Amino acid sequence: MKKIEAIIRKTKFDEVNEALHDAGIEFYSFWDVRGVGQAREGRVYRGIVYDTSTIERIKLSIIVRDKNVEKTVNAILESSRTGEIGDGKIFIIPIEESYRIRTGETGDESLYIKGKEE
Amino acid sequence: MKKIEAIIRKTKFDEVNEALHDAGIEFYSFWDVRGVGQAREGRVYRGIVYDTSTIERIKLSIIVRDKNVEKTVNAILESSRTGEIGDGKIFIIPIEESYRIRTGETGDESLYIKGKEE
Amino acid sequence: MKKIEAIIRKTKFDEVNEALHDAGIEFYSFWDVRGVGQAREGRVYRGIVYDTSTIERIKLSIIVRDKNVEKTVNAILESSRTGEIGDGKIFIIPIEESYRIRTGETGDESLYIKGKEE
Amino acid sequence: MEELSISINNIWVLVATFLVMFMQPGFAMVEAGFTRSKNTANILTKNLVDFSVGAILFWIIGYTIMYGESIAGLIGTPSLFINDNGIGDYANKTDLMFQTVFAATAATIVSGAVAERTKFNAYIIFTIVITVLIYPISGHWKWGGGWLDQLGFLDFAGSTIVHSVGAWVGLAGAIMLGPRHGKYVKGKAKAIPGHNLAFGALGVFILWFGWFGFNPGSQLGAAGTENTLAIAHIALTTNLAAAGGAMAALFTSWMRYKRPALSLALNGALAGLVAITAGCDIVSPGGALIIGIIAGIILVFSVELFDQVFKVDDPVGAISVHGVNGAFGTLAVGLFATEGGLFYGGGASLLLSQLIGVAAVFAWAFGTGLILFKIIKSTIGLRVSRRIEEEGLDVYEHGENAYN
Amino acid sequence: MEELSISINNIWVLVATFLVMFMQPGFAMVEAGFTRSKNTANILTKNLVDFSVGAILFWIIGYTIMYGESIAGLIGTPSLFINDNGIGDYANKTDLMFQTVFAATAATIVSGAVAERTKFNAYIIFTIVITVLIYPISGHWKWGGGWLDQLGFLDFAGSTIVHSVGAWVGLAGAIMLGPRHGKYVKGKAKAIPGHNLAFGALGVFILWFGWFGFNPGSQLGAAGTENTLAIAHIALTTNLAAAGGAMAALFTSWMRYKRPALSLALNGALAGLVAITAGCDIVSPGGALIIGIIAGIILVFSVELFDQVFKVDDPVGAISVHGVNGAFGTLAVGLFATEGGLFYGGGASLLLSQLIGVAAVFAWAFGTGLILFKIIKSTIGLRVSRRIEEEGLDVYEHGENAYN
Amino acid sequence: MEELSISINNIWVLVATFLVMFMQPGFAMVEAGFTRSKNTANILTKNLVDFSVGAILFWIIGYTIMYGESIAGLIGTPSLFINDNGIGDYANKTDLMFQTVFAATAATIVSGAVAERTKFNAYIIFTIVITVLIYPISGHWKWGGGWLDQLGFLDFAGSTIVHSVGAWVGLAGAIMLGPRHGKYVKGKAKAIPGHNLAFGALGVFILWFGWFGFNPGSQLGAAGTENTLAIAHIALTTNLAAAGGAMAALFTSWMRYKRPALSLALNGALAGLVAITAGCDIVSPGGALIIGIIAGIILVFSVELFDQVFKVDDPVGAISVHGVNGAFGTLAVGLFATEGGLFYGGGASLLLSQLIGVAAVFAWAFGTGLILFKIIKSTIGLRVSRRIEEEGLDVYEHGENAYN
Ligand SMILES: Nc1ncnc2c1ncn2[C@@H]1O[C@H](COP(=O)(O)OP(=O)(O)O)[C@@H](O)[C@H]1O
Ligand SMILES: Nc1ncnc2c1ncn2[C@@H]1O[C@H](COP(=O)(O)OP(=O)(O)O)[C@@H](O)[C@H]1O
Ligand SMILES: Nc1ncnc2c1ncn2[C@@H]1O[C@H](COP(=O)(O)OP(=O)(O)O)[C@@H](O)[C@H]1O
Repeated sequence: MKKIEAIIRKTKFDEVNEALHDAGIEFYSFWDVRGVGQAREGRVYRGIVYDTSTIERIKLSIIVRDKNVEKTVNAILESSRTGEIGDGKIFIIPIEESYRIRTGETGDESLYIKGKEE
Repeated sequence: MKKIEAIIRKTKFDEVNEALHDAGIEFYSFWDVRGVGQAREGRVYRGIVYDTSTIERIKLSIIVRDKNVEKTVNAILESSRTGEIGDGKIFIIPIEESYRIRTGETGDESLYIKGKEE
Repeated sequence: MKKIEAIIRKTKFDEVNEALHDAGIEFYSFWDVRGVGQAREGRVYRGIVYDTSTIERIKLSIIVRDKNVEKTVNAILESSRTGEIGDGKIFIIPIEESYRIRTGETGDESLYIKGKEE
Repeated sequence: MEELSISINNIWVLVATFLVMFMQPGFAMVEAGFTRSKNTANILTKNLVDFSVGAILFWIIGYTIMYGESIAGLIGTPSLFINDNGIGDYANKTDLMFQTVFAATAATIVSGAVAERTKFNAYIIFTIVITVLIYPISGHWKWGGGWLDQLGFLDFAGSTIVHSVGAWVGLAGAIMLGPRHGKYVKGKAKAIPGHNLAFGALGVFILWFGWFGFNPGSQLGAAGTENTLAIAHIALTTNLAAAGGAMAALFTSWMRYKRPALSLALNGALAGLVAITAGCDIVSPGGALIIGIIAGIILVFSVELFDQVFKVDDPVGAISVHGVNGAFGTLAVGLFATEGGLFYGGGASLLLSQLIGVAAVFAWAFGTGLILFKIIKSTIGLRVSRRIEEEGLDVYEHGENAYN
Repeated sequence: MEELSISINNIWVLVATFLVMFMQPGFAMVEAGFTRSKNTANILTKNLVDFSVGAILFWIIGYTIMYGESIAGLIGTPSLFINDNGIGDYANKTDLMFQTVFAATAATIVSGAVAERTKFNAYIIFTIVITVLIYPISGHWKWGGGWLDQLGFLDFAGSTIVHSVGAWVGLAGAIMLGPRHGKYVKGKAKAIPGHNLAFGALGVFILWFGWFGFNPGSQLGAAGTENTLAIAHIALTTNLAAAGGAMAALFTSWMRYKRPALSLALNGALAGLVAITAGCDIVSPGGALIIGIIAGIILVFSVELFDQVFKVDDPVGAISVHGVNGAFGTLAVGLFATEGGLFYGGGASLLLSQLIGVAAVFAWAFGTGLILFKIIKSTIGLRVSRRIEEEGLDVYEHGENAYN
Repeated sequence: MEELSISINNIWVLVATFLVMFMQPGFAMVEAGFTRSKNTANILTKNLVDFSVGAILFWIIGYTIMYGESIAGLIGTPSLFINDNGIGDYANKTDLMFQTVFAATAATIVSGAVAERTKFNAYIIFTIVITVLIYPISGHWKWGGGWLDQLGFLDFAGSTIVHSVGAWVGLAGAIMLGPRHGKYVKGKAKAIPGHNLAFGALGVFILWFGWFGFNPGSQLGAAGTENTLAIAHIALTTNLAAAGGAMAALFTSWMRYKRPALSLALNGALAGLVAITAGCDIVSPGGALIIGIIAGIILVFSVELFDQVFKVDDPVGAISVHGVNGAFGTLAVGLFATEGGLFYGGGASLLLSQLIGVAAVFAWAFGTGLILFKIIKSTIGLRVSRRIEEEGLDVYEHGENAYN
């Protein structure tokens, strides 16, 4: 199992979501973060210039079985790219164990729905 | 050291918090996330159906010493279950190092309070 | 590559941000979290005492090349300390792979800008 | 009456009508702010519905049930779809409008007490019943010239007739519904903080502003020396009581809970306003201030009592603000009225009438409320399912979130 | 006229002016609430600009273009910087103020329809043109005594003359701009929910309140029996139509989309208000309620039509609320006017005048709007770059975020 | 005076009173919006407190200190708990109410300048002193018929007497408190953006609306030709100055900082309103517009000056809006007054009186302010601890968060 963390543009979320669904990845969490990176925009508040580098981003956290890592990464890569600075990053992190709270299932089993697994 | 990431229902937070305290886990962070999963609810905005799968969840991030992993997981599992779809997940992630900013302590030491350790 | 997760005081963010820039760390993400820890403050809502332990914190997530881990940790440690309870924590987590969405670059390369690398 | 006097009265009552209408967003902001963000769209929709339903039904029938020719002092003779171009001290249609916004106030009070767990269709039904039956009938008893009026019961702008009626129905609703999930855990009350006290504060200031229509407007005239003095006096007593209520609740919470609580001070201002509403015309400025201060103190203890002892879950404090303090304010008339009040040597007879009025209206509103909610509960159901309550009424009942 | 009557009229129109001015935060809250948080500072700045620009330019020249001596019934004779201490039924400067806040209302409607993608400098330019040319000229046709007035066209407080004008210009703008990125994906409309429906609801309640200045104020007098009856009647019809519109939209959305939608009910209240504006003085209370109900139903279908069929992206529903229902309300006068209306045996001649007026104003406002936006588009440009639109106009156009 | 004239005046002044009272949520929203969310409950509580304290204490004693029989032109003869049923041009109690809401305005201005770091108990104490001493005494100098009035000093509705007084006390407070932590780092000013500019914009629109009570209401009458013309004129000049201020600040910030800033345009509207308050009755519409425009320009530079050069930390810009522009507006009367102004050939004598008035009130308000804050600082303390400031006053001072 791996955790795939992706930081994407807010405006790309719908497309990424669709691409993930098309790739069969239907379980994940996401939240708003602010990104510090190359993309910058000056702000002025009451005459004081400030905060030249934080931009709103969405962070996705997707835990997948090893065999699904590649297609997940590809789905995100393809759907979230604009080619302009600030497109974001994808990181892969090892996961040691996973539990489904509802059933107590552990391991790979906890990540897909029995019967529905492709 | 392990990081325990749990995604739970917002409404279960108080119970989980209490269960964790009862289990002696008194340090962690949490924030609001939106979950994509099996639990879905249709939304209609001005006649357009949309967003059929994101639900508000709370994500807990708890770093614990190896010996505390099991009891933490159990505390969460027991206190956050409703048995209905959408109860959430728990993931275990390896941690290589930990620092307490205030004192500069590292390793296991940074995770408990000396003298108060059970 | 490592992921450095730091939980700091909201009020220390500007200083940490500056320290990171000074250390050459210019890419990261952050978001608001609530922390459960030793720092507590009583709240009373309409006569009911409650919520004695959650405090607003900021969480930074910084993925860096191995060689930069130390200086990043030091930059945060030094700039975010007040010495009072509640200063927060830093955790190091292994990263297996990293992609830059814009270019598709992977590995260390995805974490710095060619030509600008010190 | 002279034509221009009528014009002056008419302007006054219309402007007051607009101010009272503007209390609706005040209620909406208070109720939204004091509840959780997952139910914001729901509570706003309810506020929109109760004002709209009130506007339509009070015109169709409610007004005549309240003000139609009295049948035995108990109820007015109903007639439908009034379109009356008559003029008394001011235009009859102005009166219809003024009374309509009062009716809507009574109805909207209920939504706060039953917030965050009531089915939307059930809400619509009981709002209708309140608007066309519960409110106009007890209203008739006093303002329609019914039996309470003949008894000598005094309630100038409706501490009891408007505010308490709404609150006692709300009390019946809160009891029949039971508390929100998570409100009482192992018998102990838990705090469920409102999601936006800035909305709460904005709402209270709006209500305070609107109350200058509610009370001075209830003089129903502005022309002539008597009216001129009266509306100035009423504006003053209203303002002093509100200020007294806010400060008293603030300091009471400060002493009792160690912290000066905004949420209680806000409720305290409303408590003062509700309490002065009955006697704003016949108490002195000093009397008004004292009434307000007592109201603010009562508010804090009443909230604690209902919340922690009676375990009636009233998310916005509507029962304490409008019910308890409506009753207190009405009784206070019997004490503080400069003519007839106990403290001014008027004896206990006025106080007794006030007591009868308060009790009768409580019995009526709470009683019919219980019956009403019981019927709804055993037919279409009163409360949303646990899952809907936990995930939020906005998504499940309305398909829309307030915040995105 | 008697001096005191003038004083009374003057108070009335001034108070109405203040209420109409207060519709500005109503619009601001509705437009901010129904759009995304990344564009909130932008839309608020636009609202501040259009009211300020309107206040200044309508005084400098707009007022006389609208109300100056008529040139062939088409346009008033302009004169600059009026400072007229005359008095008619009330002070002439009071009239200037009242007309100014109406002009600002027309201008502000546009900002909703073109929200979240328009360049700020372009916005300032077309707001100026609307305020000094588009609005006062068609306004002159009716209220300046121009050709539409002579034709017998009726529009009491401006369903067409104010609301539709703004909306048809907005329609031209929305078409010339094209939809927001992400609004239509593969030809299918996507939901882009507003970020704060609590602001939306607050805004609608404020507008409802302000409308009691807009409609009853347009009687332009309060002294004497006729005025007294008229303003009471107008307040009543206005309120009934608003309530009817809110409820009709709520239930229509409930039946059509399975959920009672707050956002549509809010728009429905406004639709009812816009629709009754033309005929609030000459329809019966029952007629007003029916007009409001129809307006609420039309609203839901119109929003769907423009959004999903015509694919015109109007984030706040301004075209359906102010344009379509402005037209409907104006036509409804031809049907529901108790004197001259088709349903009251008045024949079709009034309806025909109404139709001509609606069509002429549509042609004027939409036509000049298209030309105006075309010119701006091919000179300084109308729309922000994709990146700015995606990251938010607040940061890029104003350097400030609304929320921090 | 004729009875109906009195009734008309009375209505006018009461309605104006209500509008000025409604400025309280305007201030509350501006101050909450321009500061950080961790201090929102605190600032809202302060606003509630200063209005409540003002309402109570101005009735108990403040009013007579200001308007009691003059002692040597310096202070009125105090008397307690007035309950005066007299009538002049309107009811005496109406006058009490009108003056009370003005007093509360002065007090509330201070809270913005000292926001986000002041101890709550200290705040209560200095609010009391401002309401019963600082404001009524300098108020007496002009409006109580004191020495400034006899000097020929003009300040129609209180640019200096109300707004500057509040701001100069605020300036003393901001200096004595020192800047918020993190405001100046290594001698450089840092931006601490307000948490909700939508609240800020709502607040400014509410204030603009309320100002139609503040200025036209200060005519203190509406009956008769003179009053009719005056209030219409005042409404016009008030509106033009506000619009001019908003636009001037917008364009000034645009040119100076490359971006049209909402936060400064909002302050600019208020700057225009404050500046026109002194002369709204005796400057021409064109003069009003120019005064507003200059005020808007001054505002931007003044904010920069205090923030970056003087390093006085005034989170909401109260000193620049109410202090600097209050002074400017008062002086501008000496230039723009159509009778007696320098630009209208009236010579420099009026300007001189204005200068003396501005200087005297500055000395009084700033001086007593410094003493007051010094005393508080060395007794109970003025400023919260660093930890409380950093974590937020809401939790530590009130035990409640505004947002949950
Ligand atoms: N090393 C990193 N650690 C955490 N987040 C990062 C890192 N690098 C980039 N990000 C996130 O990705 C976003 C986009 O990165 P940026 O450098 O601006 O563009 P690009 O990846 O196209 O060169 C940043 O705003 C930040 O949120
Ligand atoms: N693979 C995953 N990666 C990240 N988050 C997940 C994953 N699977 C589930 N979640 C989170 O857990 C929540 C509950 O999961 P869901 O599938 O709806 O119910 P259940 O776990 O009961 O089958 C989701 O809303 C989502 O936030
Ligand atoms: N084990 C942990 N896992 C996750 N977050 C933690 C952990 N320990 C502390 N934190 C975070 O760090 C913050 C500060 O910790 P706290 O114990 O209050 O102070 P200190 O580290 O100075 O002893 C907490 O509020 C919490 O957000």
